[in-house]
Amino acid sequence: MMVTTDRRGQGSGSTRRRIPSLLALLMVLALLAAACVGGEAAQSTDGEGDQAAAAGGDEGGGGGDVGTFVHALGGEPTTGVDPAAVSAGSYGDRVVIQVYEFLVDIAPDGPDLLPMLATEVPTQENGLVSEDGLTYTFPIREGITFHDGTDLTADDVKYSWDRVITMDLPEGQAGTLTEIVESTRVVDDLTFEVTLTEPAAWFLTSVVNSVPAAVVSQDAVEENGGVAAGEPNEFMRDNAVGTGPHQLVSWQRNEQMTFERFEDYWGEPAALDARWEVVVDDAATVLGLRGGDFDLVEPVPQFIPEVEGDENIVIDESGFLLEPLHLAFNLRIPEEAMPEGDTIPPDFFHDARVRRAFNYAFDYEAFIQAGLGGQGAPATYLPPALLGYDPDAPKYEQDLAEAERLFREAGWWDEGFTVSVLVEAGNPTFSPVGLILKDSLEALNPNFNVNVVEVAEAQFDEAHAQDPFEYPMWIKNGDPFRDPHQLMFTYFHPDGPWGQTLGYREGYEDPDQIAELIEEAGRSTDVEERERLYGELLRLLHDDPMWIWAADEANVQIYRDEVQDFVYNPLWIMPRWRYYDKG
Amino acid sequence: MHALRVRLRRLARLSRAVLRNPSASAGLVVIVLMLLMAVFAPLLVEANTPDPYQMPRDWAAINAPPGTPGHPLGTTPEGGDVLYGIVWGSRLSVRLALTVASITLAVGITLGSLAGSIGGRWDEYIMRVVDVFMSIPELILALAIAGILGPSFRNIILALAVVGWTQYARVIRGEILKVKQKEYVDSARIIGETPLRVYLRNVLPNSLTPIIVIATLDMGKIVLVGATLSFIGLAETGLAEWGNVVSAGQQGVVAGRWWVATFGGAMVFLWALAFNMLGDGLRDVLDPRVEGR
Amino acid sequence: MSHTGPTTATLPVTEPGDRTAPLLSLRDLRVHFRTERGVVHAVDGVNLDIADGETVGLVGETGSGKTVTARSLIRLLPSPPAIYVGGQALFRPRTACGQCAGSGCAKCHGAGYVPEPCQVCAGAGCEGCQHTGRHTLDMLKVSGRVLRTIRGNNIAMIFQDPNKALNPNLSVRKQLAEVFSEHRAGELLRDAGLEHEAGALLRRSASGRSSFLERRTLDLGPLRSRHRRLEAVIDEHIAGALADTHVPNPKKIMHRFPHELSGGMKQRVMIALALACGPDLLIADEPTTALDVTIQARILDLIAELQERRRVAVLYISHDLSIVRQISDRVAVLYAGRLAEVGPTERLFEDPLHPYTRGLLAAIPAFGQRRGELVPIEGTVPELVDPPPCCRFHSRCPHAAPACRHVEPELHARPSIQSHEAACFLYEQADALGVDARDMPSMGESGPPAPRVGEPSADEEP
Amino acid sequence: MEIREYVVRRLLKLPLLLFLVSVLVFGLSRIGGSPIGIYLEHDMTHEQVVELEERFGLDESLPEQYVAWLGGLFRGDLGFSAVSAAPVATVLPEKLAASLELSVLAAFIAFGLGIGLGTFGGARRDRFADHATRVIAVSGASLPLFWFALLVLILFYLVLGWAPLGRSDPYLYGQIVHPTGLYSVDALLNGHWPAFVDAIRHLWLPALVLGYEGLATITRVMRSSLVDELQEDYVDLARSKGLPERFVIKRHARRNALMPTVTVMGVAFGLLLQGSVVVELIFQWPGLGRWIATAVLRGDQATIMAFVLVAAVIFLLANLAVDVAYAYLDRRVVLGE
Repeated sequence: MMVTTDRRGQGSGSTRRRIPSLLALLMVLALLAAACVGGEAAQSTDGEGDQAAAAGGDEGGGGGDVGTFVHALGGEPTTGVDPAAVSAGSYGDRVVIQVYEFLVDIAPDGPDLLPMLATEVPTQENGLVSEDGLTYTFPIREGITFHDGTDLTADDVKYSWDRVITMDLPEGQAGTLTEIVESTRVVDDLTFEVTLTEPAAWFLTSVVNSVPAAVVSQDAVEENGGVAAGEPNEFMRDNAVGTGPHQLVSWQRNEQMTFERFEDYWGEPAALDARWEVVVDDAATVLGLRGGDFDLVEPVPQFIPEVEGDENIVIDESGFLLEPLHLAFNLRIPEEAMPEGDTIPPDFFHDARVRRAFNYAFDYEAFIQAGLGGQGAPATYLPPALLGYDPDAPKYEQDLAEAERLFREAGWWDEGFTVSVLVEAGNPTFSPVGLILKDSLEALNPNFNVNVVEVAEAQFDEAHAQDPFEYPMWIKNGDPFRDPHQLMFTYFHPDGPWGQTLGYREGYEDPDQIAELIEEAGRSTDVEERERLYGELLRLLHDDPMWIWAADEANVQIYRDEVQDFVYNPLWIMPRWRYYDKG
Repeated sequence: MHALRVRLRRLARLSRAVLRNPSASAGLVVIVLMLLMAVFAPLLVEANTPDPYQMPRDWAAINAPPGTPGHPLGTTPEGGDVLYGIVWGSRLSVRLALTVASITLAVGITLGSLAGSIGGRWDEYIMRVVDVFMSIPELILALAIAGILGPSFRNIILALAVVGWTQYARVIRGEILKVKQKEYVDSARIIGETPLRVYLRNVLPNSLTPIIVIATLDMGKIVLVGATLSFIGLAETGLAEWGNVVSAGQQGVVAGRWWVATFGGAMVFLWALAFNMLGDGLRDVLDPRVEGR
Repeated sequence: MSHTGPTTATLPVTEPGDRTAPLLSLRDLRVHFRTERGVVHAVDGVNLDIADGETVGLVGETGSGKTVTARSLIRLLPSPPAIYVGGQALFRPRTACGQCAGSGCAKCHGAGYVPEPCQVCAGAGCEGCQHTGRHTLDMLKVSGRVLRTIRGNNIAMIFQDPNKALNPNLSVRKQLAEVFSEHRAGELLRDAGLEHEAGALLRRSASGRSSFLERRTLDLGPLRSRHRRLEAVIDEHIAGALADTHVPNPKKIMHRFPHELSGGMKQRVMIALALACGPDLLIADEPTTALDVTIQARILDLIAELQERRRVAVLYISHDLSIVRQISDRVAVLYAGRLAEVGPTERLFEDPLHPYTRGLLAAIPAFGQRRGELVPIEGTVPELVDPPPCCRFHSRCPHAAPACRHVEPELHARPSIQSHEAACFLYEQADALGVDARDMPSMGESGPPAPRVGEPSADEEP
Repeated sequence: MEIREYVVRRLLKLPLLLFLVSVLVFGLSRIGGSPIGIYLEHDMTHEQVVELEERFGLDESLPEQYVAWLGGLFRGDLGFSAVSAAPVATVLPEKLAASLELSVLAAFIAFGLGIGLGTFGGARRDRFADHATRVIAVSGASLPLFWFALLVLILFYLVLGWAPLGRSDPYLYGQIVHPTGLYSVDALLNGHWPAFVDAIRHLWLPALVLGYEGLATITRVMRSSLVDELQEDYVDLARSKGLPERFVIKRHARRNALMPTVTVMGVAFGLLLQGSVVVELIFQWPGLGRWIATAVLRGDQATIMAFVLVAAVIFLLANLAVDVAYAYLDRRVVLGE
């Protein structure tokens, strides 16, 4: 019926003809208004969701019970749980890492790698990485079974990778593989080999351990729709057949997903079953945590004061987010599109002294207090969790005298300037950055004016996507890269994506040196070597800054004290239940 | 000339009546105080530079409670001085109310008059538009407009202006249709005055009574709705505007920091209350028939 | 000034146990209104008697206090602002005749009603009943409960404008049913043969007390049939009442809503409503003014007829002398809250005493009278805010004398006819009032002969 | 009979109005930034952007875009809500249910209590009770809802701790199945007592706050019109019948005084609709209002459009209901224009 009305709706342009169908729509909406369809409408999307609802309904909740680890999150995998289909940063990622596994794993502490489905982490020392750093060989662990009971072989691995590459879904992250993988090969039942297009030190961390590289059961997929280019797989969207310590048993849309311990897990099996509670409401989250219904909740900074002092709740602020919280300088401001009122020349930020002066003027302490509620630390040019992070690397802190000196040197002190910075409105973290910069500079010298241009996220993203970018500065946080190379290349390489858009070449005192270092660090497979190179870069980027890296934002984890041996590595996409137990 | 004198005398009589009405005069007093505060804001609290409509931020004293030296009414999470926001907020409220009211009045009266006096097809069209606007609750429409235009005080003013004119159009039209019936207009016609003169001399003046009342009540409502919008977060951060002050204090309330929200909102309440009382008083004086509503 | 004097003066002397005492006697009734301009003396010392079955016309200009007088009888005035300052409104209800049980016989002169004996002295006469032997109630003092049993039952009222007075949103049936339920619940149950088997629900419903839910349960539950019977009986009563007022096929009309009826029909409905419980006194407050002339006549006839048949006393309020003349036995002329003149209709019209009455009569066009001869009364009704003691008419009176400006004249019987009284110094003795004879007004050639001085009047104070 | 005609005529007027509303809404979405703004990323290639624009039909002419959008509506496709990262059509029902639960109770408070208070005050004109009700009435018109809500929150949540935030205790919420989406109702259907108690505990305060504005309006009108009605002759007639005062008021005065009140119920309903935005925001109620607030802040046009449409539909239907109710109440009403 809908379809027919719809045809009529589109077919004829005439108003009169459209009205009846419009009425139909109204009736539909009116019915919604009666709200008697609440439940179904939300669940009708998936076949067994309904049974799940029935099942999950009665034994659902069970908050108090010791056998289950209850994790409250603000949403659910809207794009499904298929490693080939989930989009970056979506909740799908978070399910994948619990139920699927990868060839290599990231250790709970620090960035070093552990073998997972592979028995060894390939390095040049153990000869699993070819001299030219292009070929990686993975010896597959024996006797691993999928949730559907079939055994894991190299074929499954190849199948999984190829599957993602063939399907190449726009919403998915196939790019992660395609951009670097030349070819995949099954050497024998228990040996899998990958050839790269170019040497990449970050391959293991950022590709092999990335969501699209998760290993799925070939048989399961073949039995349920197989692989078709550009076609999402219905079955895989709603079900997960991996080798992980937990398996997805029921999914009640908008309410909860329940996971059971996988008995035949090859390694040490998980201590607890797990339940994913969808709680959109911050207050409800806090209440649930207090009431002991949740063991772990997503960090909601503005509620930290609410749970502070509650003896049953542990607030872990040790970790830091991977997203770099930055105020970026634009070195390629299109002259014609200079924001009204701005008096700066387009090449304003070409002068490193100006950028440094800005960095010295900014009040970092104020930001950490006002913007992050104290949950943060002064930043270097790498997030603490990443390889190459050096706590002793130079950090900026407010130094007005130095700022003044630099501004005088650069010749702006007497003349003064007006410059605007684009920021997302109403964002409790971003807008303070702008305001603090404004206040710091304007307090420093009355001739300095900073316009904080606040726009809604949509408008921000729109402006942000323009090339060239039409504002001298903006405030945002970057993507959570798990290997320093991607971060360095994307954000600071003079010819990287940002380098090009923002014209870093005109800004760096020695762009080639920086380019050289970043590429070398990206190529090298020797960890020490890379750390050294990145240390070098940290110094260079500090002295020749392209950002004000406002602060490293603490990654706060809030959990009940029943939770034992809680560990969390920000390089994982989210806490992994396999590690936790409850008393 | 004589007509004018009559008008003036009538005006004088009315104003006396208004002053005699307790609620009206009470409202008037508050309004006058508010206006004084707006006018003399710089004397009360020193203007912030460069932008006087931004609360001066004291990053060293964020979320300071009332009574903190230098911040008698405390500060916002950005360290913005609440007292400043309240005093200078009165200016923005006056600006908001006046701008929106004048725009809506102009548009409303024009369209309403057109619809009423020309009638026929145009009447039909205009009233349809009015219906459409009236079929969406005011705040929601304003919210949507402001939201789509993006967060800024200017857009709030714009949104309210777009939303608010319909009631005037309606009233004017109704009044005109009513007045049209009255025979003295006909007689005027018979004397051979042009419709325009008739309109200007007879129709418009007679339609003004309800308009005045509504406009007064509106002055209060505009600020109320405007404040609500900026409370929801559609004004620039740190803007010295009452609703925005409350908005800044909202998160704090849950964490026990009651003051920011409380002081900001009290001003909005006072403002709206004052105009409502004045409006009701006016209504009772101008046409006692319509009580309530 | 003294209130007691005139009171006894106007009281027809009644020996103990006299059952012919008037149905209603107003004793120096004073009703004032508190306004921001001051206290308005709307009714200021009215004395008036109404006997059983008698029709008294109460005439006067607008604002003379007619309506206030009438409404104060059943305390319908909103208070505040109204204040019942003083005086009494003594009402002596009747009961159904023991002989004929209401059907009318010789004993009760066919009225079907006899005076209800005093509950204290059983007719012997006591203080309580002011030695009338009749059950006596002061309507200004009785409790709300008693008041309600009187209202609509013993004293009913017809309002000026049926369009306003009937509730536009209730069917005629509902509005009539209320009266019966309120006063005749028992009767209804009896007629429905339910007086014994009726449970609380039915009783409440019979007396119009049942709530929405109760009604539903009655409609559905096991009591359904009985309830139907009850309803049927109520319909009967209503139909009867309507039929009495000549409403064509009442069974249909009763389900109509007021706006579906013509003005005349509405007024008939209202009359039916008023007479539903066979009241002893019917207050008709200008019942015809809102109707157009053709219908007026019919309504008047109707009232007259019913009055004849039911032997109900009527207090007929109007500013229209001609109507009053044709309908009432006695006429009382009210001016500015005080009675100017009281007397038998014909006498009063033939030979009006009070200058005001004369003015009134001169002001109405009579047949065969040419326009030129119509004499309007000069001036207007005086302000009633805190009036000084004086004849309220003096400002407009052709005969006004100094005394009129300082002393209030009391009602005084015309020597010749006891029952014809006027409040005017023209007919009083100077010394009786203690004013200088020269201050007394004197008749010009026009007007009646001056009273013979020195002749003792029967109603002089002892 | 006539009333049915009237309803039908009104219903026929509805579609045209809604068509115009849809045009308005669509127009709105095109005055602001690009509808795809929220999906753009800084590192998107030009091709990707173009591809997005095509997917959203931005390359077509406005009328075509409108038709396409309208067609989508009939298919039940209200667009993709960026703020909840899901199709609007899937999110809408639950949000709607949450808001409905809240506003229905609020409506009961506003209308029921309002009529009660108005009658109470009007019947005791110029006595203390009357002045009290008038205070409520006047304050309601001027009280900034967002402020009032916060004050109430401070009192009941911070000081007294009587009222929890949010809509439910998630554990209890998880205990029951949700056929209707109305938590309290579902709790009853499940026969799950604790859940029901929990639902009410969360419900009462926001509902009260949300209802207050409407309550004030209704009270005010009810009072004044009852005062007017009590001046009417038919009230005196009723009294002259010997009816007890409470019946005079219940059966005669109040019923007629209801009519003007009913006419403002439409307005009051509008107040509920728009009030829900603020109240849900402050009491963290996961309903439409909170949804739209976030959507507006992030410039999520699909959500905004959907919400405005839904609001309009509800509001129009409510007003229709009100008019019909009026027609039923007032016997004299000459139905039609």
